[in-house]
Amino acid sequence: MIAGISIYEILTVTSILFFIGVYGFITRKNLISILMSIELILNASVINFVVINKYLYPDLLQGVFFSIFIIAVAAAETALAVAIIINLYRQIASVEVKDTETMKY
Amino acid sequence: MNFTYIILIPLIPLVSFLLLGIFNKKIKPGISGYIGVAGLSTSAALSFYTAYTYFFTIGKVDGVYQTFVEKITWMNFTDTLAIDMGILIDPISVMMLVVVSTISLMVHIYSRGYMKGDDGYTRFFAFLGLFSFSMFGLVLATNLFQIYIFWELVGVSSFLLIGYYYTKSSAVAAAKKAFIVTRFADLGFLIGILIIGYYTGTYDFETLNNPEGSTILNWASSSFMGLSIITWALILIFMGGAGKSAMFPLHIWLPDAMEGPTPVSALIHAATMVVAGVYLVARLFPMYYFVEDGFALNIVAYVGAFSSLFAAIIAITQTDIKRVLAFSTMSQLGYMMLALGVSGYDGHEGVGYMASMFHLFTHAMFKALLFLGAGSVIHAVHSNYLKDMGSLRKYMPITNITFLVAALAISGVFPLSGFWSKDEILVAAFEHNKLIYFVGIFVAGLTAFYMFRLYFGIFWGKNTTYKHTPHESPISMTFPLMILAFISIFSGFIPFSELITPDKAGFEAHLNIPLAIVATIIGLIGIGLAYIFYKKENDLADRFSNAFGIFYKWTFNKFYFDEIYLFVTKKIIFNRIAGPIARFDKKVVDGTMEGIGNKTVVISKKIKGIQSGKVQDYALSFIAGAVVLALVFIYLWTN
Amino acid sequence: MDILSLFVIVPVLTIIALLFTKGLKQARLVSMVGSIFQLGMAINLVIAYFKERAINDSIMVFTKDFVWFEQFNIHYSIGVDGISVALIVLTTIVVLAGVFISWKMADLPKEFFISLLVLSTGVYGFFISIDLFTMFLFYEIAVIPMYLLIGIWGSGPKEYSAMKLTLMLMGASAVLMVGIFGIYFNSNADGGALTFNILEIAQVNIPFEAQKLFFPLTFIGFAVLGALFPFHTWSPDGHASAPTAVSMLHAGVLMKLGGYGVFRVAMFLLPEGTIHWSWFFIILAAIGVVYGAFGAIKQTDLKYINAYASVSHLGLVLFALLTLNKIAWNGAILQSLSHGLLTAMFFALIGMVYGRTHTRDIHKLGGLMKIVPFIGAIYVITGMAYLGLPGFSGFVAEMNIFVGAFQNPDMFQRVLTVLAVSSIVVTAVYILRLVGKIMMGPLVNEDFKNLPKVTWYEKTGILLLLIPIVGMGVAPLWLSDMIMASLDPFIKGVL
Amino acid sequence: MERYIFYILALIMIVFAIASVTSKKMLRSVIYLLFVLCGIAGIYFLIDYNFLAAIQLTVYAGGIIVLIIFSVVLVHHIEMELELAKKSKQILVGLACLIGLGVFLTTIYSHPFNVVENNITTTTEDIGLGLLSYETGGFILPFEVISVLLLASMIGAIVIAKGKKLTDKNDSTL
Repeated sequence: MIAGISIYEILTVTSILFFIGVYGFITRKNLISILMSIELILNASVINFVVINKYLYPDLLQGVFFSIFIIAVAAAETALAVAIIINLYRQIASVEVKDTETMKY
Repeated sequence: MNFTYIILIPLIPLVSFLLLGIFNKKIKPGISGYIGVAGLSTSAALSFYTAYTYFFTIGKVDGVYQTFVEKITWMNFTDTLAIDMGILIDPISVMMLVVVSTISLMVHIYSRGYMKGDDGYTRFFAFLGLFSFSMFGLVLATNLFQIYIFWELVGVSSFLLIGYYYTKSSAVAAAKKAFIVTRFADLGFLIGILIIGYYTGTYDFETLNNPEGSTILNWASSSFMGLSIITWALILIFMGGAGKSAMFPLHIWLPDAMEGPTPVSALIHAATMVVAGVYLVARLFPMYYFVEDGFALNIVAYVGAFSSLFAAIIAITQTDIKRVLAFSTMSQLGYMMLALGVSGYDGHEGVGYMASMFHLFTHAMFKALLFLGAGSVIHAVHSNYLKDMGSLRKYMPITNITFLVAALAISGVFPLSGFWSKDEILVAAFEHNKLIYFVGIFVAGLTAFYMFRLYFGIFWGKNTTYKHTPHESPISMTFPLMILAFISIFSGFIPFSELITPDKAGFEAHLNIPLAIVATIIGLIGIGLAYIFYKKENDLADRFSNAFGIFYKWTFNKFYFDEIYLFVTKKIIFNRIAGPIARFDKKVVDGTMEGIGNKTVVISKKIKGIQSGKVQDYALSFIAGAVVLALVFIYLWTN
Repeated sequence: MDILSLFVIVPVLTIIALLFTKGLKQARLVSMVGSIFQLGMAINLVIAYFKERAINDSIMVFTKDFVWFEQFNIHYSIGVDGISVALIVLTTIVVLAGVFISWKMADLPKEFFISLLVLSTGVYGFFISIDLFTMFLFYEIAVIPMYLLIGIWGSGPKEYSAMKLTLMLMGASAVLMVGIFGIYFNSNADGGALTFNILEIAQVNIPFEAQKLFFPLTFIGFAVLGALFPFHTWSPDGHASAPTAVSMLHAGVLMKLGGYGVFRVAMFLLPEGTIHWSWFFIILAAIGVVYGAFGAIKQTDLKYINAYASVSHLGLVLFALLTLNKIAWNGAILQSLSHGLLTAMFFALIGMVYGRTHTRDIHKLGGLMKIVPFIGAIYVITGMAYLGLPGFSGFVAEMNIFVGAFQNPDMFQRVLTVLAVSSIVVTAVYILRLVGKIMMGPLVNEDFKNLPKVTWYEKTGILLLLIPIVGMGVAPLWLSDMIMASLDPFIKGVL
Repeated sequence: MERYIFYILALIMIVFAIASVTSKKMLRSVIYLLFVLCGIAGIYFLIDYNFLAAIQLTVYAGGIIVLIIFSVVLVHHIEMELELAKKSKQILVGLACLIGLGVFLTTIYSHPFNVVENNITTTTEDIGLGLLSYETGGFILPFEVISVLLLASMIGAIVIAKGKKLTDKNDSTL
């Protein structure tokens, strides 16, 4: 509990963060930037888990567990994504989205 | 009396055709000639025997000649309407059998000499067989459909024979023209048959021609545009006949048909096939006469008279001897039509009909003779044109004499056959229609003139120097000439009025002395003029043609009818109808279908664009969609 | 095994046998044996049919029925009458002739013959089926191999043509399917169960509204295959690109499915709809007759000429069917047979000319009669038969059509009849133009002097087609009567 | 006091998040993201989830960001400016996001959260026990699954990143 801060304010902040992430995900043209936007989205939702756990069901810890899992998955995902990006870079010397369209259609 | 054996008359030439056609290359030319001649001799013998039996052994029963019909059903339409195949024996069909078999036999014999050495020799005899078969079938037909069937078959034989020299473009074009023009005429014939079949319920000549039958009595039961529908049918059928018989304005194919070998011209385009139209009208004569008081018959008379005059005028100016003869044929056919047109039905009234058939007979003989004679000349000088001929009497005595006989016969000089038949026609015309009589008598003069122009041009006139000295043709060619000359001289004495009349009863014919004298004088004037102009080489003729100037030019160009037809077919049908249809098909009909296809492709490309494969685009649509759905479900769709 | 199912089984067995063959020689031998066997069966069928007909006067004879899809009451239900027997005989003849004409098929012979036989299987199945669904199934089996046959073995813009043909026919199938389902879902109008069986549906009084709605769909669905104007454009391109045997089979047999389907399904099952709509479709058919003939005049490609001629002649079939008259119907069936043989013959000849001269442009051909007299003579004969010369099949068919069409005193129909009759002149024009140009006249190309002679298998193929053409033309009575007798059931509904 | 800290953190997070997704410089963008992640850790501290905050700092700020920075320096020229989307697209997306945000917020604010006032401190031990508990509500199974997933992704990352033998052409770029 944060003294003087209601759950609404926190959720507002996380919503804003979430949409900033979405905005970035759609507008960015670079694979790494997109990855970063995804991190933003993930984090916004992690906060939600935690905050709802804390404010509404303080006796339980599910929210916390979930956030831990999400962080773990995010780490794994990032590792993989970075691997892919590097490999891609080796293949085509670029990590721009527009250069990776050969598999389209 | 059993006439079943008559079926052999057409079948023998058919067998010869199949034999020669299928084993074309395997048969030696000499043998194929013999096969053809042997077949036709048998047919001819049978024909003569039939004629003898029919006219003299059986003769008249109760004062009229009987009609014998034997037929089998060939195809059923309904229980009552069917196409039969069979033979019909009555005076005109028997007479036609004699004409066709005689001429055909003569031409067969003649061709053995004329076609010698040609590499299509066997094919030629095969086609002659096919033609003889079809012509016999036509003559013996028992009903309208059968006659139509054989009508088409003679048409195709004519096509094949005109196009016999198929490597020559002009021959191919002429064959095509002949077929298409007659085909167009047959369209009328066919529609006429359809009308008759529907309104009378039968195609049988016997039923149709019965003067007390329902067809003739009930002709007024239905009408179309002010005329009885049966009259329309008869007019349309006459259209078919006019096409085959080269009546104006469907005559244009006949002069071109002279591209065929000369024996073919003699057989098909002078003596037999072209009279099919006359025969058809004669065959349906009671209908023509009784339905609507002979309205259709009047049309026949006027068309015949006009064609006769028209062709005679053109014939004067032509320089190709075969074309002169072709126009002469057309003119004489018009004569026969005219005679039919002015004929009555009962007793002596039927003189026109009788004269027409009489003239058909005599004309077949002397016109075939003229053609064969012309063939003999062409064979000798290797040219069709008058300018390459002259003084041939010294080289070709037999041809000269026989040609002269034929020319005298066609000019109506006493006592040759043409005199008798032509005289009867003029009598009939004089009794029924004075206008037509004057046309007839004028044409008679013209005929004598152009015929002797031809005769003098070929056998007298200028002394032409020939590269190869012409010589008389071999016996195989001169023999038929002599036979035909003999018939041309004496066939006038056959008592046709006893044998062939519309009511089949016969009547006593008398020579109408004043009319005969007038006709003879006119004929002699024509011959005299020709003698002055063409006997010796002089420039009278040229001066005259220059004097007539434009008229001469028009006549020489056959009044530009070929050009008119060419204009209609080439410019109008090909370019104005067929061309636009082809374009319409490509652009509009096909274009529509194609357009549908192309539009589908374009739209699918557009749709494919949405499916860009970019995750970000999908995300955008996903977000946008989710937002819209959320808006809808949360705010708009609240109960 | 019953006599009809064999017509489906034997081609399938032949196909299976073909799978084990190697090379052209074995493939064509197997196909030939199979096709000859089919011809034998067809002859046997005719004899058996006459025997059976003498003691059995039901609409269809040799009927058999197996349920193969119970929920929708779909049966494998077969039976024949005079019409289908005649068309089956036609099919066997054309297939056999097609095999002979493809004797030297060099590319992928095995696959080619397999496709050809699949096609014929579909055609046989179509003709013997009396269950709408099974019929439709066989129809599709017959249409699909066309795509492969044209697309793979064709010439010219073959992919385009194959695509166009298949798409248009598939489009028609879609329309047809709606029509068939429309009939199916109205087949219980009298309170019975839903059924696809034609004979059972014929007994049902389908409501007039439904007939009015579904007749055009069913009619167009079939008539597109019968080259109804303005849905004919697939046919010239398709024929032009198809290999010879395929053109033969397609124009000779497959296009007959259209007329047959119109007659057997659309008109038989929806008689009131037929009467209601006939005025409209008869105009289209009559236009097609004249239009096709004029269209043919201007073409320069031999195959295009023939394709447009087919539009004209098949227009005549549809025209005759829609005149609603027994004689004309008889004529329509005869015309189907006659056109099948004649057009197959034409395509075979065109194939032979093309195989020798490597061109189909009539301006580049001329005077071939001198070089290859056999082709020339047969070409003239076929041309004459095509323009309705007596003594050949075309005349018999056309006369039946014209006489029949003339039986209706209605002025409107008279005018259309005269229009249709006038096509015989136009036909004469383009046929003679064709014959005169390519066969007669002077030789245009010196290279043609050494064209190869006609081989025995080509002659066999041609004679196979020629004999029935002449046979039909000379003695049409038995065939005409056989068909006529089968028309009676149809009279009741429409007349 | 905590309230102000929260506001400051929120401001930092939002501002740097925006900066992170709009910056044209790659590396800066990553650093901005780092600030955001740190801010999130701060929030965890504020609501007394110290362990979580620690994880956030170590794994995210310490691990993932470093990973990203590595990849950036590996594949990216520092000086290069990033390409941005078209203006129209930016506006469109921004608009969509704003509307979405509006929807979110109205939903959130119209929902009566049943907040339980508390001051419970969660110890690391509680978390450890919860994660490894076999009892009802225990998370041992997901825990194991996650461990396997991590292993798999590690192997995968190695396999992918290792790639084929480098060609001459690519040598110059490395």
